[in-house]
Amino acid sequence: MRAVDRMIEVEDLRVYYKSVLGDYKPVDGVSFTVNANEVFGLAGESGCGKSTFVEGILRLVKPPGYIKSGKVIFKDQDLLSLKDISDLRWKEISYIPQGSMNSLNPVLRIEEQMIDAVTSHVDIAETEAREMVLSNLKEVGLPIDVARMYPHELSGGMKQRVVIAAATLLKPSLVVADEPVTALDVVVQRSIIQSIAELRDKFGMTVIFVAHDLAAHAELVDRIAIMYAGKIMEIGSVHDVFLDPLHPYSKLLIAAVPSLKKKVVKGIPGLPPSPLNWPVGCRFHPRCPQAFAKCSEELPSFEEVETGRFVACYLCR
Amino acid sequence: MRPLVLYVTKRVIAYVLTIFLASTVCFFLFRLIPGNPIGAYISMLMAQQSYLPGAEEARKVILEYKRVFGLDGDLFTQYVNFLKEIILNQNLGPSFINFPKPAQVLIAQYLPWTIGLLGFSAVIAWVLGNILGALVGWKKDSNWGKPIFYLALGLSQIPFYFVAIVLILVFGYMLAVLPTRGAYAPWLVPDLSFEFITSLMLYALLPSLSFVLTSVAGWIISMRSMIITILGEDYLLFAEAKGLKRSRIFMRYALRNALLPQATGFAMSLGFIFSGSFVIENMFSYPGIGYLFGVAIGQLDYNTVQGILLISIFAVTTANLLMDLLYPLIDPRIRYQR
Amino acid sequence: MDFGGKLITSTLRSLARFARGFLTYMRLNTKTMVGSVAFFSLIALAALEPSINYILLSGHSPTEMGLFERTLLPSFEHPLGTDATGRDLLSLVLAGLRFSMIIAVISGSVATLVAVSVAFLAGYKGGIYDHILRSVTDTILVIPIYPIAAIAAAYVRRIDLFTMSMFLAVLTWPWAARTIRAQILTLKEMVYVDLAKISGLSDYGIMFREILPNLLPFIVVGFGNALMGSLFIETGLRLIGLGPTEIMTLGMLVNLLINWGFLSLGRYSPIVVTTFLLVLIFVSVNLLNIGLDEVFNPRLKKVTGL
Amino acid sequence: MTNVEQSLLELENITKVFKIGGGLGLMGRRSIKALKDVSFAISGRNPIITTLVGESGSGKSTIAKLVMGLLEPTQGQILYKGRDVRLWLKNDRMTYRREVQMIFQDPYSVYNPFYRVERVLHLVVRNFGLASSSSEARNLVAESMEAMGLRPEDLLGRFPHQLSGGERQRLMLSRIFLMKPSLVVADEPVSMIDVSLRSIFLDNLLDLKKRLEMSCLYITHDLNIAHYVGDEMIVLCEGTIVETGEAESVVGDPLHPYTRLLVSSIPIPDPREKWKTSLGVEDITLKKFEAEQGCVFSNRCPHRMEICIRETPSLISLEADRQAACFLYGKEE
Repeated sequence: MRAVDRMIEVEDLRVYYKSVLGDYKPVDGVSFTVNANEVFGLAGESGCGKSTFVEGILRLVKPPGYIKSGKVIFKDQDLLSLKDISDLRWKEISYIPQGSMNSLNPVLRIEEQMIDAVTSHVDIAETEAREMVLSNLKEVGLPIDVARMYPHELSGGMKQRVVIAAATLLKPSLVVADEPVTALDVVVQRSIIQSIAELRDKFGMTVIFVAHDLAAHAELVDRIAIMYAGKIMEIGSVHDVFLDPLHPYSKLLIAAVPSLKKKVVKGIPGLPPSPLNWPVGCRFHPRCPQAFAKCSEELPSFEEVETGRFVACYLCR
Repeated sequence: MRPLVLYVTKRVIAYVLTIFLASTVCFFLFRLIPGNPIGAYISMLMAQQSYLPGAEEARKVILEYKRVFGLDGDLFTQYVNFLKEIILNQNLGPSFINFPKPAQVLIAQYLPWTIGLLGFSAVIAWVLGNILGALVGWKKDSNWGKPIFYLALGLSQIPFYFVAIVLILVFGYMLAVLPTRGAYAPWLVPDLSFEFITSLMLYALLPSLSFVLTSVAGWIISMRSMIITILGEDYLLFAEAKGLKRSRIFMRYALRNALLPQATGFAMSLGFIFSGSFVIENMFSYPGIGYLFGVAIGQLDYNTVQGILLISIFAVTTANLLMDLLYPLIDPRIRYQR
Repeated sequence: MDFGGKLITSTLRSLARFARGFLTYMRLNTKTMVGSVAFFSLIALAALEPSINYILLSGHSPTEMGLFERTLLPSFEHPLGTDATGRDLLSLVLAGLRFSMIIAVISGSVATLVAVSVAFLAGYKGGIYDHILRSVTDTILVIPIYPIAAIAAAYVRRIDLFTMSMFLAVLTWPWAARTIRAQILTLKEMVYVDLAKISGLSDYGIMFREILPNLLPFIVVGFGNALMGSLFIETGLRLIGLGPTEIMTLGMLVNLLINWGFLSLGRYSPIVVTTFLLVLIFVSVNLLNIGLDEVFNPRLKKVTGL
Repeated sequence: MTNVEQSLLELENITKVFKIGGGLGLMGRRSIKALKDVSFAISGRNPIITTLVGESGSGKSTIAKLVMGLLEPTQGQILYKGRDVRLWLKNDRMTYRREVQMIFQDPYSVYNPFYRVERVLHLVVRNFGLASSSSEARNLVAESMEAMGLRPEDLLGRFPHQLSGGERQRLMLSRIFLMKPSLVVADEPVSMIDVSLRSIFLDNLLDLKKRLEMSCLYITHDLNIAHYVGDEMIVLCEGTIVETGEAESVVGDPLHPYTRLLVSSIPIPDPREKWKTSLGVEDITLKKFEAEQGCVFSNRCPHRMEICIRETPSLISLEADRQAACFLYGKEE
């Protein structure tokens, strides 16, 4: 394995939400590394903390949320301790938000919003910035006259592509995409997945792709992390995790995804736990068919059982 | 530009319809009030001239007055002449107060005072209120934000004339530093001299302040909640993620979206000016149409009263129409409906 | 299914449930807490006024003239002194508060009743009802309410408490109707209304069982707006001397005090107390409304994080 | 009209036009054709699940509302057991409501926040007189919950916001279990539930179909679920039916180009079978199909022919009761 340079390293990140009933802990100690020029998938069901995690590393957490602890090393700087990272934003790290349907300012033309991003980071003339915007729109497969349009004139799929175009304007090295395909039709979804793949192949960017649809991960990502109840259960290459999942939750989750090939699909009994008080020990033990005494007493540590494969479960020591 | 043309025609139709409906309501309102204002006026006339013309002359005089005041014929013909008079030659009929001067001329003399006093303070209140409201909303948890909000919260719903009472009490009597009656020093002759202008300002200070204070508070509250709702919108989060400067996000993303409803709100508040002028001008005996209205009611001069009503309706609906027509310029969603 | 019985029990049950909800919500939000405590204490004061005055004036009515020395300065027996016609000003203020509150509450509730029925008709039934309501409200909103009230007050000399309230209710119901209609339009589109329809509930059942309970907080807000609206007009007219003289409301009292020259005499306390009471009514109702809106209005809920 | 072959539900040339915008109704009323001349039937012989598949905006939810009588068709009529729904609702409203039920998409807004969750069941018991006494009603409610794998002691007395999405949807199934309808319209019931809990809901639905001899019109945009649950499948594109047939064969060997595009775009949860080809810009066109005439898919279809733009293809039946609306299959007779 050649020495792959690391793009971003997350160490024991915790993002909590204050509330009258006590602290909600959606992200409760997450660590992993994303290598350069790869699409890193973060999978998990709703309520597992994926979106809060993204807001954490991008420092977009709004009160009553706060970053409890942890480090995010990006180009050997800790993003969380930097005083202000707005100059890094968009030049180095860009973000495709979850609600991209209404991430565009309804009263500004598309080009005005994109030029905004350019001129506030790079001091070039507006005309030159417009050139950049127009060429970028072409690269993402959008016609030029979209630039003069207002957001309400575009369909959902087109708005998503405009957001992707905006995110890649300044050719950042890392793009964080939070559920970019959730609310889209299957055909548009496929084109969005393909244009994200192009970011890696054509522009050599690194992408963190967050989605709950495992099939979308299978089509796109190189390495995948399965997240549950605020912690990472398993990390590995997409082939290893899909074909030979180690963690019981990964096994059940992959089995639960319907597909044209499988006639029988089995769900996971029980209910996802509440972030107000996570279960003691391994957080999946109440729903895990292979759980035994130790699972409910002590939280399994996150170990590298094989090169590049991490898992937090006593069964796979 | 077809959708825009549709939007304009729809608004103009609504405009004409509303004016027509409102003036009809006014017209019938006067006719249905118990007690006959003409009769009262004539008996007042007779009392003043203290002579008792025979029944014949009195009847002729009444008939003549009825014709002059457009009260002859049945209700419907009166209504038709009423409309004809207004639309064709903008004549609102003679006023009682200083007969035979037509009501519209009389009103025209007093109107500039109201426009000057309340029109001007409404604009100040809108601008000041929105700026303050936006800042309070934007810096939600700052230490100066909260007190301003709670002060505005209290003030916003209090009727302006309470504030007027307090102002009169404090500045007019306790400190006795500001005049509380009239529009300018009585010994001054209205001309463009510096002295007259300052006296004008001084006299207008208390009335406009009582109006400005309450409406500024109202605008602060509405703008603040607009800004706070927008703070939760996704495009704000996206703008922040783009690393734009805080000031730019505030100006082009938050303020721009928040101003739209506030603009329509301003047109609606214009209607309030004519209501407000009635009380304020009578409390400060400031010679605007509100004051004229008070006098006209006292003297049962019902042409002037009706005239003032019609003019204020006309002014309010026109303001609303202008605001509706201006709206597409600031909100592209109307202009570019696909 | 006797419709009447069902209707009453279901409204009572929703009212009881709403009262319980209201009490819990009252504590949650400081604005509703302060607002409702202040408002209910004013109501209590107004209700107790007859007995208080009975004791103070040993049986005489507060508006009876010549009971005491004329224009006495504030003293222990007459905390606010007496007026030019020998009436104790404190009892006058209390009586004024009672009349103002009675007019405001009556016209407020009548306006709200009219507003709710019209809003249900226009909001839920929609179609031409909605157009009619909208054109009526647009017209009323354009006509400056004040002058209309002034004209009526000027030309109609003798008017009793009840007709005065009815008159004010006619002017202020659109203010309440607007908020309630907007809320009905949103509630009507809720999925649970469709669920009720396919569960066999009739239109009336849906209106009273599904929509009304969620509408109650907004009816209170509508009532608050109508109450403030009528008090706003009534006091405004009285301040400039219009309106029936025999009903002594706070507005009229302030006008009398100013005409009697209390200001130039430097006797500020009665005017200050009366104005304070009037302001208190408005501030308490306003706080109650804004608090309720924050608690129940889904749009604001996201922001206030409740 | 006792026709043995009578269909349970039949839509005849249904067209639905929505008017949007325009305040006073005088001017500016733009209209959108949600459904264009849609006809299909669900046979009454034995209970089957017919799936209605289409992208968002294809009009599938409109069909659900039309069948339930929540909307009126602009043209055409809907027959339930041979009788127009409007007549059912006018004369025997309660019987129609009893026999035709619906499961809504959004579990978070289908419960009235003012009431406890079990009211949804008690409402039905009361309105349709399913129980003679309140104690019997309570048993019925508890029994229906258990039938759907829910524990009454966890749910009774709770308010909607205290339940998860999955629990709320399964409570809707208990409601169906109570009423024992002959037709259920399910409008994307699992689209807002987590993958792991979906199959539990779907298995319950299949179990209900057997136990209650109940047919179902299942509406979804997710072909995987349609294939997993459905016996018959109808593919809808921009308000028009483009293909129908057995679920297995429609997905296995799609005839209409639109169905082919849909099937080929489904992401497969297996990294070894990634998409080979990439989509052209044509496939994700910008404009909606607005023309009166012509095939609805013509602006995106790779095999577009001149005729496709001029004429509207009608639904022609091909082999083994499969139908497709496309000129590729030549002009029959």
